[in-house]
Amino acid sequence: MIPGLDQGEESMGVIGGIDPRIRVVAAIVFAMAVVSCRDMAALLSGLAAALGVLVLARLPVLPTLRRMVAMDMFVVFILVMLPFTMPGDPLFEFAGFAASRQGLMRAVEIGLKANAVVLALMALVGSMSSVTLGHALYRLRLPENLVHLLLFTVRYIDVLHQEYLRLRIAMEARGFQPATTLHTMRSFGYLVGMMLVRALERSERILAAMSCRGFVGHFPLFDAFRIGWRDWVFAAATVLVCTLIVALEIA
Amino acid sequence: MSPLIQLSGIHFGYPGRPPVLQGVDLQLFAEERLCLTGANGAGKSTLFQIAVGLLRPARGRVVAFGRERLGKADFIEVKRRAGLVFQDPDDQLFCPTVIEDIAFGPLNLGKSKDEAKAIVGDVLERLRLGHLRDRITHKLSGGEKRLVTLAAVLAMEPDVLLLDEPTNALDEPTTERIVEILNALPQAMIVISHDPHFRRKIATRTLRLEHGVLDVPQPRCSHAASEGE
Amino acid sequence: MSPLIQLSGIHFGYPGRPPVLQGVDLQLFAEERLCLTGANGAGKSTLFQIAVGLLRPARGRVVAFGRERLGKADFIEVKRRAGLVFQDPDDQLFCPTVIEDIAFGPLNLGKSKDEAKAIVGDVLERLRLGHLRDRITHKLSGGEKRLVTLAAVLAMEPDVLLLDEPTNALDEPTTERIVEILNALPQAMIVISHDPHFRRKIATRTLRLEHGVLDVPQPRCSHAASEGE
Amino acid sequence: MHIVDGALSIPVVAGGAVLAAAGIGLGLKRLTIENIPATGVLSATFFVASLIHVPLGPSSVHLIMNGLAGLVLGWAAFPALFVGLLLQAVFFGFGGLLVLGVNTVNIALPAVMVHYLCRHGIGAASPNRAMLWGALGGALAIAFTTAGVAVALALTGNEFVPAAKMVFFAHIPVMAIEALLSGAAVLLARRVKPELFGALFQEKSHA
Ligand SMILES: Nc1ncnc2c1ncn2[C@@H]1O[C@H](COP(=O)(O)OP(=O)(O)OP(=O)(O)O)[C@@H](O)[C@H]1O
Ligand SMILES: Nc1ncnc2c1ncn2[C@@H]1O[C@H](COP(=O)(O)OP(=O)(O)OP(=O)(O)O)[C@@H](O)[C@H]1O
Ligand SMILES: [Mg+2]
Ligand SMILES: [Mg+2]
Repeated sequence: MIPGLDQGEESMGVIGGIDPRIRVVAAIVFAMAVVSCRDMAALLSGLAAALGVLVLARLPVLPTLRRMVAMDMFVVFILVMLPFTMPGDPLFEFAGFAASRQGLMRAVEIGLKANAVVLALMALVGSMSSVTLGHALYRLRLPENLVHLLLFTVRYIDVLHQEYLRLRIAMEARGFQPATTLHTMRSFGYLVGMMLVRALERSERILAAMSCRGFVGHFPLFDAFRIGWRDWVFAAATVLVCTLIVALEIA
Repeated sequence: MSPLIQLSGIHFGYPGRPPVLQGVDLQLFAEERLCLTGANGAGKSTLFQIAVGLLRPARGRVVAFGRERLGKADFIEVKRRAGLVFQDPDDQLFCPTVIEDIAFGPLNLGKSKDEAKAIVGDVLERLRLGHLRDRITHKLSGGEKRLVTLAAVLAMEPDVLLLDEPTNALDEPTTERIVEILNALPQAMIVISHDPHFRRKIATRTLRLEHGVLDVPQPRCSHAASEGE
Repeated sequence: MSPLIQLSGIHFGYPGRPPVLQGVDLQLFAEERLCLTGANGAGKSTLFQIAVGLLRPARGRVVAFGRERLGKADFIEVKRRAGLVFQDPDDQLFCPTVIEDIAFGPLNLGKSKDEAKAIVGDVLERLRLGHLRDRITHKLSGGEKRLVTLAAVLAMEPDVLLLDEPTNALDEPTTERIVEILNALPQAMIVISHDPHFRRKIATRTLRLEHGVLDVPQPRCSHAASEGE
Repeated sequence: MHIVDGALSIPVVAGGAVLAAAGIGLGLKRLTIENIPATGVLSATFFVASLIHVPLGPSSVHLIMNGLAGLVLGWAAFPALFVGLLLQAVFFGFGGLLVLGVNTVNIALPAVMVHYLCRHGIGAASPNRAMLWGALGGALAIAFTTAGVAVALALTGNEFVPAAKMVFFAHIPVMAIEALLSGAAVLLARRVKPELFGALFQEKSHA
């Protein structure tokens, strides 16, 4: 299993007991609230709220925080550049370039928002299995074909990842060590190409299996979602927290 | 008694490849558990696909459930009544959860959602797999996947079973479990297997596919002599 | 004479699974053809991966080519000198054509393109596979794939061969071919095989992996009594 | 190249969401129910490919392969790559939630553009020519993606412009890597299974 993906099947904890649809909507509402703020106190309480949800979701804390902090290198680069590219009151100088207070604040603001949203997303939605996510999105009226595409993708990620690992091991056994060389790029390209070819052939077998079971153009989706009083309590709490964050901003 | 499935003089080759089947004759009668063996690439899986109409033979006749089957429409009924279990369970378990996968067939046969659910419950109970009902298919172990693909096919209440290496890469307890299940099923079946010990436990008859034709196998090993009839 | 490969007290288990190897001892000497057998899932393929450092044992020592091997760097030389042929050729063949696939190993060893080509030609000729040189790997037959994976490993000029079920359900002519090739090779080798007839034709010694340890096998089959020493 | 939440202005985020929804809608419209298994399995393959780290000097980059995805999937690349980005955001914390639309457009629109620019070249009689077109597609897709990211940042505020320019130039080696990999992948597929490009997702305009 790929670390991170699908760790939350039948996850327990308070969050695990909440209806998946509510969790998805809560993540979106929370993200909107946090992103609309600029005030430090509001953003910090947003991050604190996300940390609280993380604890309630019983996800492994350290790996999740590590994932939260990890960003694309180019985002990190842009954040580091901001103090120097944004005009404003000079704060300090580095290698002859002046850094502005406004730029620094902007970078911190973006960092806080990004981390709070991602953390809440992982805790609320990442703590359900990808299949449950698919079912929830279907019930939230995402197009049916998109949901089936999502479910087919998650169904085969693990199968193909295992295939990839076996091929990689076999490559290593023949002395392959990735480096920045043409040989490496060609080998990786062949690897990806071969996996695509096999994926297509597998999909032909899947289609054959479907026709053997009388496929008539529809995939079943069963779920047992039911909204109870806990879910309403959780929804109310989410609205309350988001209101508080926005109130801090306005104040 | 007339055979449930009868293949005669089947010839087949994949485009641009040497021929795979060169005159296969096969008859399956009620209550038989016919085992097929043969080297990798001999064409065993290909033969199954021809029997249910996924592939069309270059020459030869397929008679199934009392009628010769020719066009695509003819084979719709054959696919329904002959439950084919694929060699790789990952090719067959394509729905996200076990209950959805097993219900896939019955729903396609026009059952309502509730009827389908009842069938799923029933099949899982018969195979003592009730605990797997809501599990996510891609997180099942290899043995569990195998058993669920079997359940998914049984849910369609087929008259004949075609099993492609059902014990491939299974441990001994799961293999035993499958032996038990198969021996208890009323359906006639054709089972592809490389494992002589497994074959000995279930087969009422064994054939070997070699050089494109089916033949009674020559025992090579003293303990294999008890195979066949 | 000191062994080429020596494993002592190897313990291993995959995370979250019962232990697979529980104190395996094994020595391979020059010119030996040591056969390993054992049930499905006994841990034979796992043992090979440990021997070349693709997996790290929980406990136990790996001594290869006269030195104990500990870190990742140590095993680079082992991987080069011990040619591992995988159980499923499809796990090993990823280049479009046979010539490219066989050249992959020599190129990894730092050979130039021309040197690699010369090696490929040479290896294919030795195995009498010259006609496959420009074929598409993906479209080879099962037996041809097997022979090409063997050629790909021989192209690295290993000192020792580790072959995982090289005749797995191949037809008899191809099996005979492999017997011939293996018996003509100068390298010491460890060969995993379920087939007693094949083992009898090539083995100088046979061991059985059972309950996580290696042992001299108890013959179950009359003709298998001649196995071992 | 996943932008995070909080960096972009609200109009940019909203515009990205609308464009992404339109693209996904167009992709889904061309996707018959029989094509969903193939699209899903290929989408899973691209997801796994994105886990491959390719060494770049002392550091490493992970693959995007959106050019190749466009060549293989056509418009279906939009929903397929959206699914991948959604999974990465939810389970790996990579990217963000509200910016999912912008990120989808930045990754998937170049895929579709490459599809129209290079698809005919992939069908060239000689596999080597096809490889060159594949390489071009791989490089173009990354160039377009980086340009898309730069545009999104520039529309948000002038303070991002210098960084966006530098990001573009910093990605030139990545373009080279993706070009080489996509070229090799196309070469392999052309020799092994040319149907990978075409049969399944035949565009109406090509048919
Ligand atoms: N879709 C295909 N296109 C082209 N050739 C194929 C295809 N499927 C199978 N073959 C080839 O046809 C031959 C017979 O394949 P088949 O899968 O029927 O063998 P099998 O007896 O089931 O083998 P195994 O024991 O490995 O499952 C093999 O040589 C195989 O490579
Ligand atoms: N990557 C893996 N992760 C977890 N478990 C594994 C992995 N690879 C193998 N196993 C398990 O470890 C055990 C030993 O596997 P191994 O492949 O070594 O057996 P083997 O003796 O080679 O069997 P076979 O004869 O079927 O090839 C099996 O139970 C297998 O399911
Ligand atoms: Mg088969
Ligand atoms: Mg093995």
